[in-house]
Amino acid sequence: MKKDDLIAPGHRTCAGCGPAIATRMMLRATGKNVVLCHATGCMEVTTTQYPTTAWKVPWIHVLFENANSVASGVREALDAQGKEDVHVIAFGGDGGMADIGLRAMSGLFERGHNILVVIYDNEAYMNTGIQRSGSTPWQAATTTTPAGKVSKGKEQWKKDMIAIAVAHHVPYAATASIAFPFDLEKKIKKALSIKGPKFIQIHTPCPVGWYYSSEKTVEVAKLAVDSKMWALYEVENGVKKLTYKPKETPVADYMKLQKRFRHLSEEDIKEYQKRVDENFDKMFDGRQ
Amino acid sequence: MKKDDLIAPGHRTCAGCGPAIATRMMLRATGKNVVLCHATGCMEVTTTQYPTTAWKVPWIHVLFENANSVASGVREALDAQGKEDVHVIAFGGDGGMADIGLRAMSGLFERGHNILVVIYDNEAYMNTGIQRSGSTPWQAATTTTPAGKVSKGKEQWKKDMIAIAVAHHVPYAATASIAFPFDLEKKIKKALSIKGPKFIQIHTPCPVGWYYSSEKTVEVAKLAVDSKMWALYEVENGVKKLTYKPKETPVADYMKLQKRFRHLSEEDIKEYQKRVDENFDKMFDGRQ
Amino acid sequence: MLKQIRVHGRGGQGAVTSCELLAIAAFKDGKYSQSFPFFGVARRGAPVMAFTRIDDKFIRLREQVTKPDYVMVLDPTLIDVIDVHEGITDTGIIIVNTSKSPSELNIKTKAKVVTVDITKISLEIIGAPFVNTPMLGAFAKVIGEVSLKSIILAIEEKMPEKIAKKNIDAVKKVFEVTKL
Amino acid sequence: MLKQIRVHGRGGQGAVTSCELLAIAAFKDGKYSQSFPFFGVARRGAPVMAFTRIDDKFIRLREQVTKPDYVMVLDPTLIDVIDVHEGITDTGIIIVNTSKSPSELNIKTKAKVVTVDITKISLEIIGAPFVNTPMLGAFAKVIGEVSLKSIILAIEEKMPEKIAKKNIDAVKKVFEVTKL
Amino acid sequence: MTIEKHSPGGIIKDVGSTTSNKTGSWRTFRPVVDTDKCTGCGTCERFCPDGSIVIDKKKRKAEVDYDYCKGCMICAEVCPVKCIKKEIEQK
Amino acid sequence: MTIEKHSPGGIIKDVGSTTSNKTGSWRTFRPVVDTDKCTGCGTCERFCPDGSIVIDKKKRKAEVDYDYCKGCMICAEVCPVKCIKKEIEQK
Amino acid sequence: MCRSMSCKMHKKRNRTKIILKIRDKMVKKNMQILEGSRAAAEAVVLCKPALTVAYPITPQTHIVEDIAKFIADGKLTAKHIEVESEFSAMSAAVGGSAAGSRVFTATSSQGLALMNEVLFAASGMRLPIVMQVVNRALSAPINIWNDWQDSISARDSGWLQLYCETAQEVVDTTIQAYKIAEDNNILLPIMVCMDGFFITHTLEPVELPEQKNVDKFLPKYKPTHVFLDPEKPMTQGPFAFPKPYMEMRKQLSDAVDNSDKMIKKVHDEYAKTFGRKYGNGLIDEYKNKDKKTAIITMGSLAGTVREAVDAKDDISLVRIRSYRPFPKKELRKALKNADTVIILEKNIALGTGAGALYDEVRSTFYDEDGKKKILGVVCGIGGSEVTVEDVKDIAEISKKKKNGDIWWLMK
Amino acid sequence: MCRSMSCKMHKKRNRTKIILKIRDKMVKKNMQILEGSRAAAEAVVLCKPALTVAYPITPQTHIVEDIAKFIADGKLTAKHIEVESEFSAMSAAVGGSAAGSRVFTATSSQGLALMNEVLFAASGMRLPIVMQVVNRALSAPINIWNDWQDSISARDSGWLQLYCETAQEVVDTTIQAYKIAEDNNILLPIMVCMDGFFITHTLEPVELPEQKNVDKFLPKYKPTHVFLDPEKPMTQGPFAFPKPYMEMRKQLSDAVDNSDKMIKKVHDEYAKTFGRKYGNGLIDEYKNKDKKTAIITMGSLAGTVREAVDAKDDISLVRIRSYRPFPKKELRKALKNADTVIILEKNIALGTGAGALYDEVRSTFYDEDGKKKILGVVCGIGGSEVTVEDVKDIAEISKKKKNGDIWWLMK
Ligand SMILES: Cc1ncc(C[n+]2csc(CCOP(=O)(O)OP(=O)(O)O)c2C)c(N)n1
Ligand SMILES: Cc1ncc(C[n+]2csc(CCOP(=O)(O)OP(=O)(O)O)c2C)c(N)n1
Ligand code: SF4
Ligand code: SF4
Ligand code: SF4
Ligand code: SF4
Ligand code: SF4
Ligand code: SF4
Ligand SMILES: [Mg+2]
Ligand SMILES: [Mg+2]
Repeated sequence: MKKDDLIAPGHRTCAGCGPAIATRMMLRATGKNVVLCHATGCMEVTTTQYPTTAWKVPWIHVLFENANSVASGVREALDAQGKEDVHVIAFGGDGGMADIGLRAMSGLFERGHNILVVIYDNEAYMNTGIQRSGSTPWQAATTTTPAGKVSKGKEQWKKDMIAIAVAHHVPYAATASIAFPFDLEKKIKKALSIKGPKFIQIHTPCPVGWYYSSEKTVEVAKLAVDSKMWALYEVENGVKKLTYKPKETPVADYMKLQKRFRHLSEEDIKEYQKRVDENFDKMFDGRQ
Repeated sequence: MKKDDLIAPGHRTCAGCGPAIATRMMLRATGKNVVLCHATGCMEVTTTQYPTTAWKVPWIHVLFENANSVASGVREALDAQGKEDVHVIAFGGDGGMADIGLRAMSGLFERGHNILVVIYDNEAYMNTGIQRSGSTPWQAATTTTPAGKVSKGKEQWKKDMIAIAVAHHVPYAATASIAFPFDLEKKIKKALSIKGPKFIQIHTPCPVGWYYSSEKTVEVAKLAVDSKMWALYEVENGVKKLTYKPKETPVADYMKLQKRFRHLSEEDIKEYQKRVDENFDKMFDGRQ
Repeated sequence: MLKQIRVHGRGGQGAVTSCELLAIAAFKDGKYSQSFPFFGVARRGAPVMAFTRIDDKFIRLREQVTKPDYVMVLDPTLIDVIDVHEGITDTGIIIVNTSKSPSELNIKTKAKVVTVDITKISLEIIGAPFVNTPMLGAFAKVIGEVSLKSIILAIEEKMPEKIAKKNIDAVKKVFEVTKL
Repeated sequence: MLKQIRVHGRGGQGAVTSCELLAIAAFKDGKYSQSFPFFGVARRGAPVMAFTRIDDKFIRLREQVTKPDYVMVLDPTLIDVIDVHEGITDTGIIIVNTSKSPSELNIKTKAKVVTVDITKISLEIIGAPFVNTPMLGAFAKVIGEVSLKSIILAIEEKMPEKIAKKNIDAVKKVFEVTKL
Repeated sequence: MTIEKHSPGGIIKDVGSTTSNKTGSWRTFRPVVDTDKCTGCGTCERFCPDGSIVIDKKKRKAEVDYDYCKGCMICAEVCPVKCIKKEIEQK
Repeated sequence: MTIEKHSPGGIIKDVGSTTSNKTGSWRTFRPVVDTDKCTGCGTCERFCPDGSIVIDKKKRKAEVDYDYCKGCMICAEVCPVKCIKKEIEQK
Repeated sequence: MCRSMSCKMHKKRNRTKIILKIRDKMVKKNMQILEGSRAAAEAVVLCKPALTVAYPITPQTHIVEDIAKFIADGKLTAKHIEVESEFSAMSAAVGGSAAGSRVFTATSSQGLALMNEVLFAASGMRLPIVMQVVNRALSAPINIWNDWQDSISARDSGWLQLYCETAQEVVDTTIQAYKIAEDNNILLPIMVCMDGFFITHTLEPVELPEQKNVDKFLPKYKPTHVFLDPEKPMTQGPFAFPKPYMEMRKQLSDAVDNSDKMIKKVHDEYAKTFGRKYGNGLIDEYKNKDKKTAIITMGSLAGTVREAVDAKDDISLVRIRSYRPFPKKELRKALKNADTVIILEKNIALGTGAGALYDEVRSTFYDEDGKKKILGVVCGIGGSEVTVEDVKDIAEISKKKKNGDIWWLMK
Repeated sequence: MCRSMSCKMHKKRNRTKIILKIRDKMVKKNMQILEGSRAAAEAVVLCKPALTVAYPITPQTHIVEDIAKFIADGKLTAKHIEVESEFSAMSAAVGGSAAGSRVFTATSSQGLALMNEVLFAASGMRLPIVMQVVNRALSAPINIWNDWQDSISARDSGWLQLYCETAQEVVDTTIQAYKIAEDNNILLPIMVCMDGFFITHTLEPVELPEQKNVDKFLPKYKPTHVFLDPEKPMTQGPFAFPKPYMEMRKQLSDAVDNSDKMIKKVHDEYAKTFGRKYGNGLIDEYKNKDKKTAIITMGSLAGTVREAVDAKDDISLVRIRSYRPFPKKELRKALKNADTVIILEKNIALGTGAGALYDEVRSTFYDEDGKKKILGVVCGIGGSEVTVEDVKDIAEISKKKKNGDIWWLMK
């Protein structure tokens, strides 16, 4: 059995779980000297079924929407105890952090706590059975944005959390992907080396919610990046920088692996490709 | 008595209230065909003391933090009734909208309701007696960020709500000031002509909370703009445009009128000027 | 008389659907029925259970089935992991999807054990190892509480035509080959 | 014996401070006291009230003062707007900050009305029309429930030195010029 | 003791009814328009927080509604021809 | 009926204790490393969601911990030399 | 119990049985086997709300997923908002209702707890919102299973609370709820409560009323009270001073207390139209004549108790259907002859030593003549099972207990 | 009443009066006139929390403004978080407490309602947080004045609730609260409740204990239970299945119920050290010997009732100080001889026809011998005044009322 991981096996994520990969990678970068404040969600429910826990770092879960404010309290309490060296991470899914938890995150950013906020983004509420989140991509089907007679999946574009974090003028914000472990770990380490609030959003495919078979998790993650559905970049003090140049593979390659997009026609996908290209160009208009 | 105003006199705002001016100006631009969803705060408490009301448009107040979600419900209900032509405005102070109401606002933006969100920004929680808000400027003294032996007023920079709205990719976001009524009314009208979520933040000095005498409200507002403490601009589909070129008067001129800054030394103000200049330059780096 | 059925499977294998179809079929047979999953939080791959009750009158009971009359096991590997026979009445029947014979399975029970290689049939007819629906053919055959006809009707009602067809074929095949 | 005082002013004029200082001063005189504002939501400029109670024992009452023994009016324009004498006992005293004489004021009451031009004194001594503290000089003089000495002590305790000094001077002056 | 019957939820149908609250009584200063100088430009009207100025369309002069004017004196400050005087309110 | 005494608030002190939950039983497929081909590069270890691969430092070979491996087969997919075989789990 | 086939009682029973069987057949014709959640969602479709609002939470998810699907498929024509939190769910429901639309939402547990502040606003504003509440335990620790702590702890909120025993009752009650809520003398929001998993995740026979009959019973929503409309501007949600505030609270309090009549009336009307009834609408008695020991409970647990009552001659069931308003009068009547009353409840009023019903029931009988033994049992917390055997045991144990005793059913 | 100066009783009374006067003088020496909010904030300083968290709401604002000022001036050395909502206030308090620090927060009304979900989590996680709750009415309509609806409606949350009569009691209770909460057998959060405006905005005489004595009574916080610490990793806030969940709830329930002993113990200890006590810590009786009519109430209204008791020979006061845990045993003892019990309460348990205390008190006496007349009066809602005259009137009116009657004090 692996002894050095800070998350033990035996947890109950589905086979091939992207968030579980992200968690392992993240903890490899943080080391032991950290307190994790975790929002309700897949990674939380599957790792702590009393009286067992997968975690080997101090870990707290309170509710779904308040990981960021719990972290704020933990941070200040630790500082009051002279433990400024301990890292504090607010950790949770896209739903818990970017939707219902957004006020708390905004508060954390605004107050400027020395905390790293990490979202593992599996693009829906998975723990409750694949409902739409703000982070669900455009036209992806979920149980609450089903493709039906009068609808074509989610109507809105994916919520741009990094932009929102940057709008809070945090010193460091970045995206990451489980398909790029070195990039991911480097960003976590870099973030932890910076004082103040920082933000990392990790793209973490979910075989169950995206409807692909479990061994494809890393491939799907990689295709997301290479098709520009998910750009890898960081924003340091307001300066944006791509950390990986995507291969520009067609979005169709990414989509066809996943049943959540299968209702889209060729035509639809063409339109999709156009919007993705435009979006990417707008984001990286030579000002990287 | 004025008959054409959509807000009647006799309300209980303090003499010289900036938000009251903003409200009059806003309603002049909206016309009657509007439903106002108002967050708890000065303008709400002072205008509706049962059984009297100052409002002549349909108006609803529910709680402090939910004007945006109440508006979402109103909007969809009106649409369901075929009243797409009726404007819906979510209206409130900086505290109710940008702090405690931020999650709801983000949700509104993300879902893309056809709603205009308007913040009147008096840069603190005035209704409860001048406590800090995210929108309070750097180093301003409030009752919860007092200037004391070990502190110099608010420690953080003013929350950048327009950037946050823009990060949600709303089709239209703008700032305004009561000192520039034509600009303000034009922006409201323009916003209402665009479908989808839009955002306007109006700078509204408050004689009581900023500690200046009541006749100075408009002067203070104007100095904020001219000193670049508050830039007038709009962002249409991501494109930023200054709508007024500030006169670049020293921030000191603005500050010295207000006791909330009086604890700052010459030195402090110099530093302040530097940060304001930098900030402005960063915001408008030739890419207007 | 009240009959209680428990189905063992793995998250994602459709044990719940087995039970649901069974309940619907029983209802079509003129009986009252009820079906529900084990109220757990299992993720895909983890062992799961589901239940069906069949009776002549409206079923008011809502507790878990702890003393099943019949048990169905969708995945033979479960037998090593959990006691699939737990609580079964001595006169009960356990149907296991496996290529092995009952004696090869290590199930310590007085209940009757029936085996049938449904996976094989499914792969042949459906083209994928979906065993939850075909398993009902075995139920109809050896237990008979529910008619084959009603099972087929239930499948037709609940599934898109194309998928239904294949499943019905498989159910029939399983019905054919299963024996006590 | 319980004495109840009501102060009328406008939001921002410091009626609450008058009452607070009075309560503190009474306490320094060895009495028990209590002070509280009218629990309203008034904005600056709007008429406001505040109250003080003075007694020999701990005051448990928390209701508003509706039958004051003494009333102080910081702003004479209020007299036209509200009934400053409402509920006052017949033996009560009303002190009004005004340049007018009691008879010129239209207060319909059996209580005694005393006037003194505190604004003038404040402008002279403090350099601004802050009348709430100086008003206490009149209270000490004509009502006497609270000693001038204690009022001065209270001011010293509660205000920054420089401001305290001016206010004390004003209080003394008001004490001097006020007469029944 | 009789309870007034309120509309359920406290809905107020009488819109604009704060006019029953004469905030003119709050005034310590009184803005007085010098009608000779006033150009009727409407600037004061636009900025008055209390909607207490009307521009007489015919006369093209500003008129203060003293029933509500709280005396903030913003009008005087913003008037481009400085024709509004600040007086101490006397009653 | 006896109530177990839980630590107040349900705190779990025994960290990493999910190891009592042998998720190996969930497996329908079994990854089998061809140790001849394996270069010990560690890619599979890095991507395994369940921390169920150890690289034997001495042998420089990947070893699957079947107690926990759920059989997702990610390791097989990511292995640069494709030396992990997918077998059907037989028990 | 008499076993003779010639016994008169027996014959009568048998005849009744036959009649029941025939009726049963007829009823069954229109029945289908549905998941409780699906039945709940189908009921919503029948009520034709113009606006549905939701945020997912286990075990309410299937309901809102079904509704989303119905809308996507055009089966329900409504605006649907997938909000970003339950706080917004209830806020949007308030907005939609205030704008004059019929609205629907559903939640559970943490979601209900999160809405708490808005719940009070919704009732204070007198908005006829209907919400299905899927009962689930509250954190911490986090637990997704059924108990009633969530809605019980919202009992002061001014919402009516109706607890359902079966999926069928959820359907019927949802339809009734709109009719009750929207009555101009009521104008109150209502929670239709159902046990998580036990109801929501169980497939059982349900009859869905026909749309045209529902349309007659619950006509298209046309509010006659004032709502947000630029044609008729008004102000809603003002600031109130002590006097009008207290008066409005009194009005609210009276409206809640007096809604019992409307609940009964609508329930009776429904029974006439659709042939199904649940006791008198407020409480539902089972074999409660001359029994000396009565069991009070709510929700799906009543089914279990029915089984126990059938198995044990000396106990009866009094199910509380309307928990808010609390049916004191009905309980007094129904339990006049009971010597022992056992309250089975899946909630804890922490710091009172009992569940919330315990004090309320005991208070109900405080000034009645003759002392009953009133006992409290806390059970089924966080999804713990309560079986028929358990209920029978409790009835036995109760004989040895003294008045006022409270115990927990721990296993 | 005897007026003769030679009457023995009288003499004794006079002597007591003199003694009291002397004691009074001594006590008064250390007293100062403070605003209630200031007194509350000063008490917090004395308790030396390492972390304070707050969000402003009328009428709690002065407390948190004072604390902010104390910190700005270096009078209190604590980290202070000005959060963006009360939900975050309580969440940050939970985080801080879980990380092993003594934390403080304060709120009121809507703020408390907004925290609701977190309240349950805080107690479930057994975190010894102390919160001053400034009691204020709940929306809608919005109203900023005092009643108890906010904290009463949080009565299930597993927080202990102590209601204070005076600013002095707020000071003393805040200090006691930490000692109670942090005891390893308790580990529960506590609300120190005080009436908005009546306490917070009133200046009155208060004695602040000396810091060194408080330090002795309440030593520096050194949690001996487990907390978040990378040196000793642990997991807090797990998912729990029905069995452990129900067991933990039972443990919580027992902890709340049994905290009465600790409340009394700490109260007694405090009385010994600081010379002030409030009844027995749970309830506080006034002239309650042989009186036939007793008035039960809480908070600052007790002061008004005391005045009425002094003015009227036939009534007495029993003030509930500890509302959670609810002091059933103490009430039974204190009201053994009462014929009539009048409950004066500033809250409404909507749908029960009464305030929340009504059912709880009646249940308390359900199985006592001899019938008392127990009456409920809903009063002081949304800041409506309750005067001494009102209380006297109520006592008179009660004579004509029959057992169980409930009425509202409307003016
Ligand atoms: C207030 C509240 N609302 C809803 C829920 C139910 N809930 C638990 S986890 C979850 C979804 C989590 O989604 P996300 O944060 O994206 O994490 P994931 O499950 O996808 O890993 C929801 C809706 C809850 N626990 N609390
Ligand atoms: C949940 C909740 N918390 C706190 C309050 C108290 N409160 C009412 S208005 C207000 C401040 C309003 O600030 P802002 O939105 O900036 O409006 P302003 O008063 O400055 O006009 C606060 C804190 C409340 N009503 N509800
Ligand atoms: S549903 Fe998706 S995110 Fe959740 S445990 Fe399974 S694979 Fe992981
Ligand atoms: S405090 Fe400021 S914002 Fe509020 S009413 Fe007064 S002037 Fe207006
Ligand atoms: S601003 Fe001056 S000139 Fe213009 S209308 Fe007003 S008073 Fe007249
Ligand atoms: S003084 Fe102020 S309120 Fe009066 S008219 Fe002028 S601007 Fe309006
Ligand atoms: S990825 Fe392949 S080569 Fe590398 S260690 Fe794993 S099995 Fe060996
Ligand atoms: S199959 Fe999946 S769980 Fe098993 S070792 Fe490979 S990656 Fe890990
Ligand atoms: Mg997610
Ligand atoms: Mg503000």
